[in-house]
Amino acid sequence: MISALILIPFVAGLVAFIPQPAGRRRLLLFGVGAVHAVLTACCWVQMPDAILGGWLALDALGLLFLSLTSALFLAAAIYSQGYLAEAGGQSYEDAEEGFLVDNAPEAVFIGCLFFFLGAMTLVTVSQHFGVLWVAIEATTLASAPLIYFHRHHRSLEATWKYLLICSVGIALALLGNFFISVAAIGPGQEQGRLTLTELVARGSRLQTPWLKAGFLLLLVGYGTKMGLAPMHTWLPDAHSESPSVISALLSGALLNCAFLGILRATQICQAAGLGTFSQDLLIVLGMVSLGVAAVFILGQTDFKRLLAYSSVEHMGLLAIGAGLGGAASFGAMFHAVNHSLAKAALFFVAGHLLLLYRTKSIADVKGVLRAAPVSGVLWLAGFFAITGMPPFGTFLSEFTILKAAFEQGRYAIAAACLLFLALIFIGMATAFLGMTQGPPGAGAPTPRRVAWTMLLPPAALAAFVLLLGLFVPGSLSQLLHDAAQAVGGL
Amino acid sequence: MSWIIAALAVWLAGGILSAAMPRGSRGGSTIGALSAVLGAVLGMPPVVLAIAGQAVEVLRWNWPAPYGEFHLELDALSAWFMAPLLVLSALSAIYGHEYLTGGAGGHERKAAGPTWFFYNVLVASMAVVLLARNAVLFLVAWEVMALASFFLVTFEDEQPQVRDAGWVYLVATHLGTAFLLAFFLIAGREAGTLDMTKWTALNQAGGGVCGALFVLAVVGFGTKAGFMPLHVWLPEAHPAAPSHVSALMSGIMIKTGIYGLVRFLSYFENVPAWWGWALIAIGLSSGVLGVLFAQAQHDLKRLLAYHSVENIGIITLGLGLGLVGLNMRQPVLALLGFGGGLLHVVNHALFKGLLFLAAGSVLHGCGTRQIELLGGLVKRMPWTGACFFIGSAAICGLPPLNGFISELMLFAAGFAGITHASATVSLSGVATLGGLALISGLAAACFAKAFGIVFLGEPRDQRAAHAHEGGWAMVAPMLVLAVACAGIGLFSPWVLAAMRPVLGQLSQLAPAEVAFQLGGVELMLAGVAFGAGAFLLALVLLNAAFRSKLRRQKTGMTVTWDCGYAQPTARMQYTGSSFAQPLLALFEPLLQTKQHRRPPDGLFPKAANLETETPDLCRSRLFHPVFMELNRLLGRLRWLQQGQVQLYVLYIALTLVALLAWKLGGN
Amino acid sequence: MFIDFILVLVLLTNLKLLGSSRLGACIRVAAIQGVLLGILPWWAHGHPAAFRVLGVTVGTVILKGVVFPWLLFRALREAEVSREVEPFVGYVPSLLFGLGGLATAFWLSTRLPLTSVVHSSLLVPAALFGIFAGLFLIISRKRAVNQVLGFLVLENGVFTFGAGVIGETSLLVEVGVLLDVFVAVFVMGIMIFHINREFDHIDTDRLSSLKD
Amino acid sequence: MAGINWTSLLSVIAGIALAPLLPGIISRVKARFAGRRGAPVFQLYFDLWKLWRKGAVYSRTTSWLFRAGPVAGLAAAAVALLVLPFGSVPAPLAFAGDLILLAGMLGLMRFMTIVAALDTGSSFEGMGASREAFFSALAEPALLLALGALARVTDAYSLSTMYGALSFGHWWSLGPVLALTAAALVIVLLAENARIPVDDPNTHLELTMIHEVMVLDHGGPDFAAIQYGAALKLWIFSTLLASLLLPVETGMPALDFACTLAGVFGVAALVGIVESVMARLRMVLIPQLLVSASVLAAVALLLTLNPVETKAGRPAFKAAQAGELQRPDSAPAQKADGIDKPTR
Repeated sequence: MISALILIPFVAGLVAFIPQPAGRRRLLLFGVGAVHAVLTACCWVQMPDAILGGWLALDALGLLFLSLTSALFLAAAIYSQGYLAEAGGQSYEDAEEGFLVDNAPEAVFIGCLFFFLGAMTLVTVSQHFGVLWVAIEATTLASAPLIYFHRHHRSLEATWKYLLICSVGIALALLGNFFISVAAIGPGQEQGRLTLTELVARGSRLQTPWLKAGFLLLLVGYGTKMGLAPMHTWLPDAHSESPSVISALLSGALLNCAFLGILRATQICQAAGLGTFSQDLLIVLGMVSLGVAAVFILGQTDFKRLLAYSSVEHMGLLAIGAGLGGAASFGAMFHAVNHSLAKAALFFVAGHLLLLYRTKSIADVKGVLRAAPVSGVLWLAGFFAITGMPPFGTFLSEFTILKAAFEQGRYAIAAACLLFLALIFIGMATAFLGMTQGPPGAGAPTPRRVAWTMLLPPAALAAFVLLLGLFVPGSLSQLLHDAAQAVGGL
Repeated sequence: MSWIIAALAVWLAGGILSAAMPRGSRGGSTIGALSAVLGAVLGMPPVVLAIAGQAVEVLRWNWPAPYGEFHLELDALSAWFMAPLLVLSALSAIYGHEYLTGGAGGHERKAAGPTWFFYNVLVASMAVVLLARNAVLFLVAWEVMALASFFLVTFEDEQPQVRDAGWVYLVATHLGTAFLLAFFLIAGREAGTLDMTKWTALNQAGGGVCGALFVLAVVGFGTKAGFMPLHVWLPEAHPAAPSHVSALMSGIMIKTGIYGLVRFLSYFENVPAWWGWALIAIGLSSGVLGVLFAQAQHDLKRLLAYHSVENIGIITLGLGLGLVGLNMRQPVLALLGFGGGLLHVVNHALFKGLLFLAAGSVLHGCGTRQIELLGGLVKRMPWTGACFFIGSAAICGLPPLNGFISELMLFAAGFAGITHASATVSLSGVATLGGLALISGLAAACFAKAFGIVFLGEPRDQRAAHAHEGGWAMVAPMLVLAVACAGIGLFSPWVLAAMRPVLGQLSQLAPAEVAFQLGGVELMLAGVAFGAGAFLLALVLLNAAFRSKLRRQKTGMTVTWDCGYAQPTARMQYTGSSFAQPLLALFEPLLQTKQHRRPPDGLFPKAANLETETPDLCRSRLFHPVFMELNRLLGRLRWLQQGQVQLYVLYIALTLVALLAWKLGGN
Repeated sequence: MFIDFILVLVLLTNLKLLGSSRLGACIRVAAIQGVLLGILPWWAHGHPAAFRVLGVTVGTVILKGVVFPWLLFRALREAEVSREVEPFVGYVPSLLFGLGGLATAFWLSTRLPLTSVVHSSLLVPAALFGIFAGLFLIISRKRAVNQVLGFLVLENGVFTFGAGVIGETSLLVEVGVLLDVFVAVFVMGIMIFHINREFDHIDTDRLSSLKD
Repeated sequence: MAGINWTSLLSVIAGIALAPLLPGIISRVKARFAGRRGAPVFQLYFDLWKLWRKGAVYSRTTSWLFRAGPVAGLAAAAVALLVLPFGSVPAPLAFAGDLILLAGMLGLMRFMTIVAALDTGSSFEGMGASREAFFSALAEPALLLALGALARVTDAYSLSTMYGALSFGHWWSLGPVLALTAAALVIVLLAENARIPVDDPNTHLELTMIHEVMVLDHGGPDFAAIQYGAALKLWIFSTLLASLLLPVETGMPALDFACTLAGVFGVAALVGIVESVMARLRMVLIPQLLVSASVLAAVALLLTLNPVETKAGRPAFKAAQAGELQRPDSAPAQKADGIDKPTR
């Protein structure tokens, strides 16, 4: 089962590079997405067995993020049908400067999408820290060409920054792995293996200083990938310059994978009795991320960058949730789900706006509700969802995290969170309301229908978030609880 | 409780149906209005029973959400707020059906379906807010209420000022909710549960914590209720919304803030005195400032909005007096304070709803809300005029109408305080007498202006000259409300009897105790009712006498005797601005009215003009600068993301070194 | 012991990288460093070199000693840039920083107790110093090529440690790591090629149009 | 249900019958000061009778409110008279809080007059209406604070009980308080009844008028109603003031009644004197006068709060007042809640 989950995308990736009519390739994209989703669904029914001697196995934590990845990929696969028809092809008119740029060949796009999916799947199922590292680095390499799909200098710059910064981070994470492996070998002990179960089992016998240093490096390394400030700097560029469908995957799936990497490391710290140590670090980075997000969301002029910074904000919330532990880690898991769905939906709609208005500048997009009602409604719904307004799921998850903060008597943290969230809300409200309401005005787009394949995914995702705000299905909350327990919460 | 559930179901179903209707058809609005009315009717029976003091109805359903439980309770307090909600929502719905389809204010025709969806959702969410006993459920309903009302406020979002109003409202309510989040979470922590029925445990919490909770509650709920200076969204949002929505928002929605505050206070056996004093201070300042700013407005609905601030102040004053009474173990003071406050909640819902509906039909009939352009409407829109007159008299606290009854109880509370031995209690009485008297005097002046300039004299503009009365669907609700205002004013003793359960709940006295303590008050109301009756009798008799007398005399019709000036024109009439000028001049330091004047000069003066505008001081002097400054400070940090990849890698390096030094450098 | 000798050499190569002004020279030094790292495992262990160690060594030497330099030189030719490094920070300050970084590395290493598998007290400082040097190269130099080079040095620093404790990690991971690094550098090379084509230069200070 | 004290209907009848005397007295006093003989004291009666027999002329601008104004005002004044005690003689309708009904009725009267004035659409009457609304808004606190001071002194807030309890003993113990209260009441009286120095009823320049200019358009019976209502209002305030100034309480009601009546006429004369010796204030100064009235009343109240005074001069307070709840059965409980039963 697991092998299938990993191999199918890689094989499909290779197939995608074989010259063939575009239609078939797109069909393949959809098919693989569907199959992958089905397989993942099966994992819900019955947890698959570990393979490679326990190196690759699926636990609650993995299944949670695997499901997110798979669902978002399916949505992206459907969305891409319309997107490639619209913006794909040989050349593409650049939104900002308006000159024609040529696209990367569709084979590369779809192929890399498959590799990306495969790498992310590997991340979610790997129980071995080495494999985890390899997989995460692989996601970087697979996604770089995707960001550079529309070949103009800004996307090039974004890709370069993405590649360099993330590689640096990942390299640090590698050293972290080595340190942990050293930590696993007490003086005169048999050589250690880097599988999670092993390390957790050794628990308190791990060597504290090495473990501390190792976790720290992993945190900085994977934190770079996850977009925790101040290592988040690649994120707004990459998200704003890549095609919207890719931005959705980056923000909704990739960041979670990096978060998973950090969570794995915290699991060890928990086992080694270094819980508070790891949690302090997470909370600090989380607060910084919230603050930075607030700074850049207020007065933001580019709606895709706005969404990117909002991702930084929510990654910060996840870190804080995981850092607070207890009920908050449940909240963090829940929030990861809500954020992925809502943010992906928003990026999809951002794709519509980009197609309709040919600009990313907030000031030039006006009256979406009148110009493109469906996209407008989705855009507004996404806004309320991402800012944690009831009846959307994000409210419940943020509420849970804040509640834990208050329960633990950490009033300063809670107050700061509330303050930053309020500032962020003001910033986003200004942007979104200005875009959606009122008459379309001068920059009104030529009225054209957006393909249903591009409308369906965001609508479905938004509906999911709404549903999660009204009630949380038992199986999901069970899974979330298990995942939270795995990282030392409840 | 099953009735309540049925009502909620009807509201939601009707809302969704009306939204689902095709754009063109009028079916959407019909379904929406019908379901709103039907839901209100369904909800009425249990509410009436609960007000009568019947046992608390409880409903606990499992709600699969973190910490969530679908836990509703209908006790006397909830019912006391539910009743006006049901009445006003139904009436506004009937009114709104014609108002919207009539194309009020000449705004672009748009599908009414979504509006009715949000209307019904708003009503349902308000009901849940009033009934919820689970913090999560309360907050969710609270925010849904804010969202629904936001969409209703921005119904005419093609107008820039409406969009601005929507933004202000959304931000204000969200900031308020942030405080409420903190409030509920701290309270939940102290009480050990989010089940609000168990929050009497807060009595064991430390004084500091309770103080903090009180402050959080005042700020959080006060933002919704519209305490000065948190009221800034109110004068923007109420004029922007369609009038029947303004009626609902001003009549009920801002009261949910009061409800939250009262609900919180009801958990405590003995409250610190300073809570009472704080509420008295807030109430008086909101009342006086609200009515002053109202006096300065030229927009009829904006004027009414500021009067909501004033009346919220009066209600809060009552609550404050009640707290002082509880704290001083003065049951009569407590009962009079709470009683006056709560009765004013209902009264304000009635007459403010009435006034907003009347203002709506003025807008509907003339297409403008500008007081200075109107005039003489009482002859063109007789029903609206009569209703607005009754509403004005009621809101000024004039007998024999309901506004007088609640203010009477507060005045009585003031006297009860004054005649109390301890100097501090008497001080509360002094403040009440002086402040409330000033407020009602100013209110009278303001509504003399509002009614006099808009409805009396000659039309100042073509639009007013060609005004037309709305259909029965718009008139009937106003008439019902007017009758209700008069009814409460005339039959106040029975109303007081109906208040016993809720007052017992608030003052934590045994029913017999309440009945005994209220004896004197009932006597007072009986006297007032007698006086009112006598007044009506005298009015009828005298009127009959005069009419018959004048029928026998010869009466002529002519132009107004303007000191002998033979050709009075409409433009020579006194304007609202000139009517308000002396007051504004006296309170200039508080209001800072701006005057733009072009005085006549030269031998042959050209057209001269004078404009006055009174921007909201709290918004222009307090919030705007604060936000600007904040934005500037944060803007300074934006260089962080200045594009150089080298710098970005430097961040990583510095973070790494810093964390290493922090975590490994120690020990 | 011999391993210390190698580690000292690695330290010196890093210092040389910080100090040298010629791109070509830097690349060659990096190549030497790669070879040194390749042979490091031979002395890293008490027990005789196993087959897998041999494999890893060969892989390392080929990649870091031959392939990467070749890639970089090719990128240079493509971009036909002048051979100057064009630093933000001058060479002498760079060297001074190098000394500071070295001191920091040693200080940090004192925080980490020696274990049976870390056979030399120089191992941790050398690794950390390599990382610092790499980061510093990325930060202080303008050229995209320089940054790839810096990344390589950073990677080498990590690898120094990895090679030192290679016994503890498994072959599959080793291979995966090498593969990843290879692909990373390869893709970076491609990017440099594109950058050059887009801007006719590889100064990354022009690559800063995306900002807030 | 509050009981009606039928024996005290006499005072109401007195008010209805004698109110028109007061303006006559005032003008007579003024005439004497001016060295004229002046109009007969009963002038107003003649005027009212004449007006009542006249017809009326209405402006086409006006609506039913214009006709309703005078009538409603008169009715309100009559009801206000119902709760007005006459010296120590209680009012027919007496209950705790009746003074608020009094204030309310006067407010209603004022509101109706203002509305009726605005109904004509005349700029002059609008001006008068504006001033009336403005000044009465400022006078309202003064009146209630003054009554509050009396309530504090007499430890009750039913007019009849208050004035019933008031005695020269209070003047002895709390002279300053009562003096300040009286001063405040005087100012309120002058303001509310459109008297110099606030308003000049018989100037010839409408620009300077307040009350008179509002009723320019009324004629015939309507104007009679307004005049009569104004007289009743003056009667009410004079009674409030007179009963405070000389709170006689001899055993026999007849004597008390006579004294108070004399007091009322005395107040009217006082007003006449004030009008003769003072000039009308400039409009801008009137607010200061009214605010100062409120200040006087407030000071009076604060003086009563002074614990020393309460101890020394006012045995009126019972321990029950300070106190914790009374059981229904205990007798003083009836007063413990600060609400007292109607006096019979």
